[in-house]
Parts: sequence; C-alpha cells; structure tokens
Amino acid sequence: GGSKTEAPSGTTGENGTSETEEAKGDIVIGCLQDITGVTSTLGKMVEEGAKWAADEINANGGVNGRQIKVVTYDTKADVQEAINAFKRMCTTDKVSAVIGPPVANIGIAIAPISEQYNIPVLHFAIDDRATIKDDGTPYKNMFLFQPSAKQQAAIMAQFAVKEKGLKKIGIIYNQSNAYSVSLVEPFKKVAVENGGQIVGEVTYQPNDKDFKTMLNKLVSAGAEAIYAPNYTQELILIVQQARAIGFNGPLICGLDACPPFPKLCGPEADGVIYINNITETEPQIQDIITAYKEKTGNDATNKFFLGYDVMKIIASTIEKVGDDPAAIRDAIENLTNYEGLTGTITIDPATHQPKGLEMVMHEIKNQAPVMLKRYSASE
Amino acid sequence: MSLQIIINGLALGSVYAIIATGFSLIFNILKFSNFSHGALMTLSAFIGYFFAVTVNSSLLLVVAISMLAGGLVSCLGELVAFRKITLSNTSPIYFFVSSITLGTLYEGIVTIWVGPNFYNYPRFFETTVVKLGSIVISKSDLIMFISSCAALALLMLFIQKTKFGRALRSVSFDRETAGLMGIDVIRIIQLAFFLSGALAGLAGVFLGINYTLYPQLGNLVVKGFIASVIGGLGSVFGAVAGALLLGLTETLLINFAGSGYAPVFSFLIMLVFLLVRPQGIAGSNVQEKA
Amino acid sequence: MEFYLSVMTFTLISVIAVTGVYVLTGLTGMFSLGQAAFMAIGAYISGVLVVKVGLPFALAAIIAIALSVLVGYIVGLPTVRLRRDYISLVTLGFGEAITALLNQMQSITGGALGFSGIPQKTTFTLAVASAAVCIALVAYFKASKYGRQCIAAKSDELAAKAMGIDVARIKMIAFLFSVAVTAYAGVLYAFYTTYVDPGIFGWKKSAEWVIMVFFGGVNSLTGSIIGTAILTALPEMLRFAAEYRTVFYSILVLLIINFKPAGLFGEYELSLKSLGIGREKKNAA
Amino acid sequence: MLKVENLSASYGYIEALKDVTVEAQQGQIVSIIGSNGAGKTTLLRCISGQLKPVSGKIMFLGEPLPSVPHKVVKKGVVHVPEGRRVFSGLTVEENLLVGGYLLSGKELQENLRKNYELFPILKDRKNQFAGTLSGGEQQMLAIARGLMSNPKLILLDEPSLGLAPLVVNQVYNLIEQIRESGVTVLLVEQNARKALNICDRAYVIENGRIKLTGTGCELLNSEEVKKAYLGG
Amino acid sequence: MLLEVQNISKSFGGVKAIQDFSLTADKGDIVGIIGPNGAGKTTTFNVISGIYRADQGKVFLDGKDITNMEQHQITREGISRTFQNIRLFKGLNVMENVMCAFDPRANYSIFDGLLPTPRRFAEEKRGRKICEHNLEVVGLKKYANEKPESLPYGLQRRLEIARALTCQPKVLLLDEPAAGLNPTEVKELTELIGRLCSELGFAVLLIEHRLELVMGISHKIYVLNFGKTIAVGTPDEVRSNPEVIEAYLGEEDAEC
Ligand SMILES: Nc1ncnc2c1ncn2[C@@H]1O[C@H](COP(=O)(O)OP(=O)(O)OP(=O)(O)O)[C@@H](O)[C@H]1O
Ligand SMILES: Nc1ncnc2c1ncn2[C@@H]1O[C@H](COP(=O)(O)OP(=O)(O)OP(=O)(O)O)[C@@H](O)[C@H]1O
Ligand SMILES: CC(C)C[C@H](N)C(=O)O
Ligand SMILES: [Mg+2]
Ligand SMILES: [Mg+2]
Repeated sequence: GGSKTEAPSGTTGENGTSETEEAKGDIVIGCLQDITGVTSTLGKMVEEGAKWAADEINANGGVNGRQIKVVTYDTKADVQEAINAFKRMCTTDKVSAVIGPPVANIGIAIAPISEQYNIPVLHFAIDDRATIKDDGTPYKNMFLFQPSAKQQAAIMAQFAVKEKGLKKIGIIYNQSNAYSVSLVEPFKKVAVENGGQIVGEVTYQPNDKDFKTMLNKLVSAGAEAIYAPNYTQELILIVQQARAIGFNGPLICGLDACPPFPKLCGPEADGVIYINNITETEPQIQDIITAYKEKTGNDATNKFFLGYDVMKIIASTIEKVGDDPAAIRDAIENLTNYEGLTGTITIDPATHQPKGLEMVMHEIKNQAPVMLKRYSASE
Repeated sequence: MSLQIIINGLALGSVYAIIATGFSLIFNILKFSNFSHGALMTLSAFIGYFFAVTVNSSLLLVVAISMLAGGLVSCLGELVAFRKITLSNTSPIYFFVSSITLGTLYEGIVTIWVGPNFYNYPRFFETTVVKLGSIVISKSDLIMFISSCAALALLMLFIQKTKFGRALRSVSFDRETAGLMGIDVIRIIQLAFFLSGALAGLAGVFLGINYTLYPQLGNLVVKGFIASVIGGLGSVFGAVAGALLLGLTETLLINFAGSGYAPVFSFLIMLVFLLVRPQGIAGSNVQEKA
Repeated sequence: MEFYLSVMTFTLISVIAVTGVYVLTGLTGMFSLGQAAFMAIGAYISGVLVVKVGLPFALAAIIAIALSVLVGYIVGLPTVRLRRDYISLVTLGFGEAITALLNQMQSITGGALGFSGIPQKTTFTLAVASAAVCIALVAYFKASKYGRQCIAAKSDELAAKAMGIDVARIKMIAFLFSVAVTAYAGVLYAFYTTYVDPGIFGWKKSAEWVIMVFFGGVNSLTGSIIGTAILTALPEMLRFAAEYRTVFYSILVLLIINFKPAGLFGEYELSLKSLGIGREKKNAA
Repeated sequence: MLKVENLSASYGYIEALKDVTVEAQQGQIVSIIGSNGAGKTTLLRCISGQLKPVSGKIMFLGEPLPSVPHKVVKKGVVHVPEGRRVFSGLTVEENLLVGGYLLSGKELQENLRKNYELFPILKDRKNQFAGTLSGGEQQMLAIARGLMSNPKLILLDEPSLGLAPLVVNQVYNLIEQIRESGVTVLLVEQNARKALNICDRAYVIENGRIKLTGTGCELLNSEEVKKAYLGG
Repeated sequence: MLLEVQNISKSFGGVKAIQDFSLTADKGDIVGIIGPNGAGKTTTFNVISGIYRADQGKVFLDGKDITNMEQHQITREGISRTFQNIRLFKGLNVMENVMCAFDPRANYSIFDGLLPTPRRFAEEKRGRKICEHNLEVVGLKKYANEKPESLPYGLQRRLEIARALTCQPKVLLLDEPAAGLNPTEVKELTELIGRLCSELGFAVLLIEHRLELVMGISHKIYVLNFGKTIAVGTPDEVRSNPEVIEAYLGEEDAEC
C-alpha cells in the first residue's frame, strides 16, 4: 500500500526551472530517516506518521491551497549517508523543512552541518548534543520534539523510586548504542537523589544475544528492579531471559517497550514498566491506529505520532508564515502551546527543546499496557 | 553458580555451533568463508516463521520447511553468485567477495519483504526451562545443543564415510580432476550448498525461537566465522569445538571481566591461540611440500 | 553544488582508503576485515588531539598516522607469519576490540554517543590533493621492487622465499603501508563529518572496500579507484529506488564479479604511463 | 573403437589443434608424440570433454562422445591427467575410492585389491595424504586411480614423467598388461623411444597438426623422427 | 669445500625420508642425485634450502653453518633452487618473475619505493640489465613480456633456471629440470647446464631421472634408496653398481 517512498522525480531537474515552479507547486518537506538499517523500525514509523498527516492535510485542500510532498531519504543509520542525503535535501530538493530522525548519532552529525542552511530540522534525537552546542546555546536550526534524554530518564527514575518504592536498582544497557547510553547517567543521578541505590551496572555489545550471565550478576547483587533502556529487539531477549533465570521483579524500560513489544515478548512482559509519548487508549489516537491498521495492516507505534505531530506543526506554521524556510524556523522557535497528539508542545527558544511536554508511564499487565501516571517533562 | 555459567556458555556455544557447521561445510568444499550464510539463516527463518503462523504447525514441520527452503535458496544462490566463478576456476577470494554481496542481497530482499518490524516465533513449548537442582537450562538451548551435535555427527559421517562425502572432498581439492573421475562436479557443489543451506535453515529457526526475528539477525554469522577459524578452517568438527569454546570464553569473560572489555580479551586470547596453535583445534599440521 | 561536493569528497576519502586496501588485498593477497578500525584509530586520535589537546591539524594528522602504524605493527607481528586465511580473522577480532575500546573509553571518546565538535578542516581541494598523492604513492610502490615482491608473495609464498624474499617482512610492509593510508583517510573523514562514532567502523565497511577493489579489478589500481568512485556514487544515484537500492547495488556487483571476474579493468593500468613510471627505463635514460 | 575426425580446438585466440584425425582400435596401444606445446594434452582434453572443440567429431564405439567429463567416464573413457593431479588432502586409499566413484560395493573393493597388487607401494602408503607422496609415488597413484573405474579406453598423459627408470619400465610393462586385459590405451609421451616401442600405432603431432603416422617401428626408424624426437 | 652437508636426517611421522645423508660439492662441481621415487631426493633439497628443518645434521656453505637459517636468508647466502613442480609467479610477467630474484638485493629503501628517486631508477636499471642477461642465457629474452603460464612447459623450466641464476647462487639446486622435455630438448638443457657451470663457476646439485642428462654431465653421483645413500661415485661406477641396477636402473630392454 502506501509504504513506498515517494520518488523525488522532477525535483532533481535544473534549479532555475524547478524554483519558479515550486513557488506555486507543491510544498516539499524532507524526511531524513533510516528506512533499511538497524534502526529502520523507528525511521519507517516516523515517515509513515508524517505521510499520514500530509495525506490528511492534502485531502483537506492542502496548505494555502498547495499540496504537501514528502521526500524521504534513507540514512541506513550511517552518518556519511545521512550527511549526503541531508545536503541533497537542502540544496537540490529545496525543502521547506526537514523532519529529522529519532536516532542520536545522526542527529548529532547533522547538527553542525545544519548551521549553514536556513532550514529548520525538526527531530527526535534525545541526546542534548543534537540540539544544543557545547557552549549551551542551541543550534539555530535544530529542534527537538520530544522530551530529551535527561528529562525522560528523570521521569523514569522518579517514578521508579518515589512512586514504586524500588530502592535497589540494577542497570543493563547496550554500550554501543548512543540512545541506550544517553539514558543511563541521568537516570542514575535522579534515582540516587531520590534515595535509590544502583546495585550493579552491566553492559553488552552489538552481537550479544545471551544476557543471562549479565542479568545473573544484577540479581545476585540484590536488584529489586532492573533498568533496561534498550532497543526493542534486545529488550525482548533481556526480559525473557530475566524471567528465565527467575527474576520476577519489575523491569523499567524506555520508549522501546511500547506496543508492539508486549505482544512480541509474550507473557514474560508482564511487570515491565515503561515510558511513552502517548497512551494508545486515548480516543483520538485509537482512531488513527485503527484507520492505519485498516489501510496497511500494520500497527502504528509511538514514533508514528511523533512524525504525525511534527508534520502538522510544519503545515500550520506554513499556513501562517509561508514556505520560506527561514520564516518557518523563526516561527518554530517561538512555537507555544501547540496541541498535538503527543501533548501540548511549547518550544523553549533557549534550548530548542520542548517545555513541559508530557510523558506517560505504563505498566504491562496481562500483555497489555496499563496507563499509570502522566508526568510533565519540566520536572 | 559456576556450573551455571558453564552451562550458559555451552548454550551460547551451541548457538554459534549451529551457525558454524553450515559455514564450515562450504569452507571445506570451496575454500572460502561464505558470509551470505548469515543472511540465508535470516531468510529461511522468516520463511519458517510465516509458515508457522499461517499453518499453525508443529516445530518439527517448521524446521523441515525452513531447512528445505534454506537448501533451495542456497542452491539458487550458488547458481547466481558462485556458479560462474566455480567454472572459471578463479581464486577463492572471488567467492568471498561474491558471498558478502549475496548476503547483502538476501538482507535487502528480506527488508523489502518483511519491512522493518520485529517478529517472534509462536511458542512451541509450554515450559521454557528445565531445572536440575539449582541449575536452569533453557529448553530451546538444550534442543539446540542436541540438534547441533546431531547435525554435526550426521554431517561428519556423511563427509568421511560415504562416497558422496569423498566426492565432496575431492572436488574441494581439484574440481577439474574430480570431473575426470566421473564425478558430476556441479551436482556435488550443489549438494554441498543444499546441505549448508539446510543447516542455515535449522540455525535460523532456532535463532528465531531463541531471539527475535529481524532482517539483520544474520550479522551473527561473524561468530560462526570466528568459531570455525578457531576450530581450524574447514574442519566441521573443529568448527563445533571452536564454537563451544567461543561461547564458553565469552560467557566467562562477561562474568569476570565485564562485557565492555570482552571483545578486547577475546582478541588477545585469539592472538595467543593463533601463536600457539596456528592450525586451529582440529587442523592437522601438514607441511607444504616443495 | 554543495551536495555534489560533499558526495565527491566522501568518494575521494573512500578512494584513499581503498588504495590502502588495494596494496593489502590486490597486491599482497591479504584480507583485512578490520581495516576500518584503522580508519577509526586515525579519526579518533587526530580528533582528540585537535579538540582536547589543541594541537594543530597537520601535526595531529601526522601523530595519528604514526600511532596507527605502531598499532598496526603490533597486530601484524604475529599475523604476517600465519597462513593467509587467519589474517582476516585476526583483523576482524581487532576491529571488534577497537570498537569496544572506543565505546568503553567514554571520557575521552564520548563512547557510543560519538565524538563531536571536530572542526571542519577537510575541504574538497584537500581531498583531491590527498587522493592524488596517495594514488601516486601506491602506483610507485606497485612498480617498485616492493610491489613485485608483494605480488610474488601473493602468488607463491614458498617460491618467493626461495628467491630470497623475506615474505614476512614484505607482508608487514604492505600491511603498514595500507594502515597508514587508511588511517589518513580516517583523519580526513573525521575532519569532514566533524562527528565520528564507533558504529561506523565495523567489518562491513572493510568488506565494502574489498568489494570495491574487486569490482574495479583486483589487479589494477586504476580499476580499484574507478570501481570505488562508481560504487560510492551509485547509491547516491539510486536514491529514488528507496528500499530497492541495496538490491540493485548487490545485483550489479554480483554481475560484474561473475561475468567479468577480472573486474571492470582487468589488469589495465591507466595511470602508469601518464605518470611516467611504467617506463622506468626511458625516464632514467 | 575411438575415432577422432578433423578436430580443431583453441584457447581463446591460440589455435592449439588443427584438423586432427586419430583412430584407435580395440585392444591397441596408440601413442601420440610431439614436442612441448604441440597440442597433445589439448587432444586428450577434447576427448575427455574438458574442452569443447571448435569443430570436428569424436566417436567412441560408434557413438559421439558427450563433451561433459563425468559423462565421458560413464561411457568407459578415463583420462589420467598430466602432472599427476592427485587429491592432495585425501589419503591414498580415498584417492583410489574416488577413482571408482561410479562403481559400488564389491566391484569397488575388488578393484582396490587389484590395484594394490599392481602397486604395492601404494598399499604401504594407503593412509598417508596423497600430497605428501614423492613425485613418482603420486604418478603411480594417478594411474591406479584411473584404472579404478574399469575403463574401456584409458588416456594416459605423460605417465613416465618424473619416474625412476626402473619404474618407467614397470609402468610400460603395466601399460602392456592393461592392453592385454582388453583395455585400449591412448598414450601421450615425451619419452618417444619407449612409447614408440610398445605401441601398435603412433601419431606425431606438431604445432597442432598430425605430421606423421605409422606403426611404432616405422616411426622409430624414420629419419625425421629420429632427429626431432629421439635426440639424434 | 663450498657446500658440506653433514649427516642430515628427516622423517615425517613414520616415514624416514632421509637418513644420515652427507654430501660435499666444490666450485664447478656438478653433483647428481638419483634414486627411486620417494627415495628422499627432493627432501634433501628441501632441507638444504631451508624449507624443512633437519631433524639431525648440519649444512655448511663456505664454512658457515646455515642449518637453522630462514629460507630467504639461505637464498641470500647463496643457495638457490628450482622446483620439481614448476612454481612461477602468476600475475607477474617473465621479466618481472626474474626481477623478483634480484629485488632482495636491490639497494633502495622504502622511501625510494614510494617516490621517483634517481637511486631507484638506477637500481632498477641495474637489475633489469642483470635479468635481461640471464633471460638471454636461457634463451628467453624474446618472451620477456609474456605471462609465464602461457609458455610451454619446457620454457617454463628454463625460466625457473633464469630466476634461480638471478639469485647469484654459489650453489644451484635443480630438481628434475628435464622432466617433460623430449630427448632433443634434454640435449639442449644438458649443454646449458654444463656451460653455466663452467662459465659462472658455481656448484650444481642435480636431481634427475633422465639418465642421458645426469650420466652425461655429473662429475659425481649420489644414489639414494629409502632415504639411505646406497652408492657414491662417477657415473660409470654408479651405472655398473649392482645394487643401483637392482634398486633404480633396471635392465635396459631391447628395441624392436
Ligand atoms: N589454458 C591455456 N590457455 C592458453 N593457452 C594454452 C592453455 N593450455 C595450453 N595452451 C597452449 O596450447 C598449445 C598446446 O598445448 P598442449 O598443452 O596441448 O601441449 P602438449 O603437447 O601437451 O605439450 P607438453 O608436452 O608441454 O605437455 C600450447 O601452445 C600452449 O601454450
Ligand atoms: N611433508 C611430508 N609429509 C609426509 N611425508 C613426506 C613429506 N614430504 C615427503 N614425504 C615422504 O618422504 C619420502 C621422500 O620424498 P621425496 O619427495 O624426497 O622423494 P623423491 O626422492 O624426490 O622422489 P621423486 O623422484 O619421486 O620426486 C616420500 O615417501 C614422501 O611420501
Ligand atoms: C527512542 C528514540 C526516540 C531514541 C532513539 N532511538 C535514539 O537513538 O536516540
Ligand atoms: Mg601436455
Ligand atoms: Mg622429487
């Protein structure tokens, strides 16, 4: 069905002609995602969400009468590919805005390069360095659209220690995965501040498939709960193997334990606590999930809604300020109280990160998520 | 506790072993490291998976289907990627390059076919672990260990004792002359590819059961490669021994040194091993004759 | 323009790395699956020296190359005496070890989060000049006694020894030369992307380079270079094909390897005559 | 029994055989002599199906021979290649068993016994890797391996190469024995004197063409042959 | 004495390939080594040239102990060889094959190897001259730019000799140089070896089954059987030795 990437045909033509045509023609939005690499689950979903939103907009007559066209380039989760693709979007395809990836490495690599173009990049790479420079000021074109790693980790830590009363926590994470790593330090800090104790910390490498030995180490160190901020494919193994060695306590996980994880993991998933941008049971979201499932046969995951919201934000911004990238950038920097599916979004001009965006803690019971508590990320 | 670690090590080793057998079989015959083996495992695991979820069949049937699929795809791969090279008798390095590319192709096909999602095999066993006192053994590990031993034993018997096995080995030394003995060389090579593909199918199903199924699952082939070199390239028995050793070492390293430095230690151990015993565990030390 | 320059710069950097691989694989018949790790070493050392120590770029580059060669020497020492198949294994293990180290040494390298903030020093011009120099060095090397001895050792080690060739030493020289060139490619890479992370230097990258060498022709430097240019630029041209891109790519490579096993260029050398070293006699006379 | 008619063959641009006609009757030894690069090996490779001729016909027992090596063996034609080509990593016995690939069970064991009788040294070395045999031992193994499949016609390419004089004599005795057992022999040799001595018919090949033909004795006494191939 | 081999032994598993073998050769000597197949002839060459380590015994060249040296060092000391199974370098042309034997002596550094320096060109020129000369000696000059594998067998053997000559040997080991040559070619080869030996003044050790060659030019012949030396002497002495006849030569058969 609609899963094929749109070809940028016609946009690669001579610059002069395409420019004048574009003024009246389609609005081109770049979408820089991993479509075939190791993180394609994430990238593909963002793209689908963005397209879904674009289709809705186009069906309703477009933006100021013009249609939105999404140009997706595959990064293969590779920095070099991503840089080339990004430059191509910005120079050859003349996009009005770029929807960036939810992958830290790519975000960090793109950030300094984005400085030379006046095109906003709306992304989800939660490592601070994808939005903020070493001197503490933000990259002028980079904008994060979900709570940062620090904020998410803080929420999880608070919830675990204060809400659930879990004091002794063991940590297992993929040392070669930037996302995984970025969620570890802030968690430790907040957990300890709130009276928790980190009883053990183990790491693993890309091709590791056997976590029993590592988990055993945590269990024998007395862990009541295990913090595992890892990608879904590894998370399944970790949870299953933790249960296999007889650990029955809660596992605290990041965004990756959201559906379809409970289904993939099976009964062992019960007792997993995780953070999410959305709650699937909300009616608005439920509608889209059903519609999307009907059309493609697939489940829309939380990344879908990130992509969806961002596309809508871009569209409404263009409606107000036109399709000049610089103008869009300025408007995005001052975005306030946009009511999206993932929460109420306000961008902090000082950090280019969202202020007070909500996250929701869930627990998996009987292989289904149960919403526990909403947190505002400003804490 | 330490016995548990050894059991875990052997369990991990048997995963590697099942990968290494098929891998080293091809090395045995055509003298190259077949890096498409990993992607082939993934591909046949997916075929098995879709069979399992649509037909709702027993494990045995799924394994059979996967093995058959793996074997057939492997033969097809031989035809498109290796046949020409075999016939033109060029150096094994070409096979190697071709195999990496073929692996990429398989992976690409899987990505297009199944999309970027994860899949999980349906549960075939009610209980997933066997408990012996304080020791826990996962059932699928146990089955995997047994089936890689069985596959190895059958394969060794086949290679060492049957006429096809002898033909296989003679083809590995000199294809042209093997033809002069009345051996249909292409058939024999296909046979080898079929067998190794079937082993890939077997490995794929178990990897799928034990782990999640996703397009890049085949990257694990690197472990099979390391195992078969430690075992002495081309010796199927050595490959299994090497795989168990590798699993054990990794587990011990993780336990005592931490996973972070495990690859560094593995590398150092490998260096020492190669210096002390460059022919591998099972390799015989035949001196080159001038 | 910007975009094309960027693609070409990356292509040139690959060309440099591949000339190193050519020396190792094309000339000497050794196979490294850890070559990209030397690129990583070059990239990280130079990056750290500039960003954290404040050395000037050129000095950092030289130190990075020198240290890579030293590491290469340590890895090569036990390896060059072994049977050839094992080199790919040792280098593979080495690559994994380096990646693990880079991930582990978070305080210096930034771990998996990557090392950012490297100033952009690599320009298109620098890349062109560097590639030209590296190609010339490799071409001269190939035409020298070293190149011949490499080919002899690749073709028949035992006979090469019987001609008085110190095969272990020749293999070491070729290995170190290729390490130096690859490390330099790493330096250029880091100072172009301004950000490096350990994930991009895995064995697949090394394997890709070997494929490029074979695609163009394992016996031809010209072929290796043009092969690299084609295979680096091709995915860019195939962008429209989205998911099908890798499939096209692999099929093309398979076709070439199967139907033109000597690669696009066979043994043809374009550069030799124009550089004037194919005809040493004339030059010297 | 074997009839090669107007055969031409080439390697790329190099024409190795031009219009060659050779014939062998049941139970004969037919020798082919000629200097290096004359095309002798090429002729045998065409017969055994390793090389597709450009033109010409190869008839065996009244039928054309297929040009696929393993099918040729099935028809009863075995080629013992130049330069031994033993399977270096198989043991001596395994080499012999591979030689009898098309046979099975009893017949195979019987042939194995017969060959060990002919070449006792191979029996002593039966569990040694063939690659470590001395040059001469390898040559014997190669011939024995060829005999394992009960051929009707055996093509021997320089069987005396690198053999001790005593063994050369033994090999020639053996070739005569092979003929006695009803097998036809096509013999390619540099050792022209020996070859001409035992053969029923001989061909001299030069630059890919048949230059002379006749019985062994005729050629032995021909001035031309003496000068070019017998060393004066 | 130029070359002295003292009581070397070598066995492989149970096979005693050579036992207690001794040999001496002086400048200008042509020493034949004959014996049945598997007698251990090639093994002696492999030991002398350093491919195998001797289990026992010593090898001296010009009074220097070379027994435990590396293969390439032994070659540089002055022993070079040809192979029973031709081993030329594929991927290099005829000229380059010969140049490889000069290269270890070529006097320029890696620095010159990477750049077009005058020293490099001078050395390359010197080497090329030596090699051209050696190719001419064996009659291969006009094939200088051919690929070795496209040469006929007999010429490949000559190329091996040219390559070995370029190592500037004091002792030249030839392992069955006449195998695969027809009688006329053997005659030419005999002449060539004789001429080289007297002109260049090195010692030649010659393994050969073609009696017309060994018997024709050897000054002294060693006969091996099952690794043991069963006779040493001039060609005529050896030819009439009954043990040699029984183990090796056999009876000459009648012609028709
Ligand atoms: N694979 C090949 N590629 C190209 N040319 C070849 C090939 N094999 C043989 N030739 C050429 O074909 C011609 C005939 O070769 P052939 O091997 O038949 O000679 P021969 O009579 O058997 O010689 P010898 O006594 O040396 O074995 C020679 O000129 C040789 O160089
Ligand atoms: N690497 C090895 N491993 C085991 N056995 C070996 C090895 N090299 C040689 N041999 C054995 O040593 C014996 C002597 O071999 P060698 O090659 O020296 O014989 P040769 O005298 O050269 O015979 P030919 O004239 O047939 O070449 C043979 O029986 C051979 O099988
Ligand atoms: C879950 C994601 C929003 C984070 C992403 N996986 C990263 O690598 O940064
Ligand atoms: Mg021949
Ligand atoms: Mg010998």
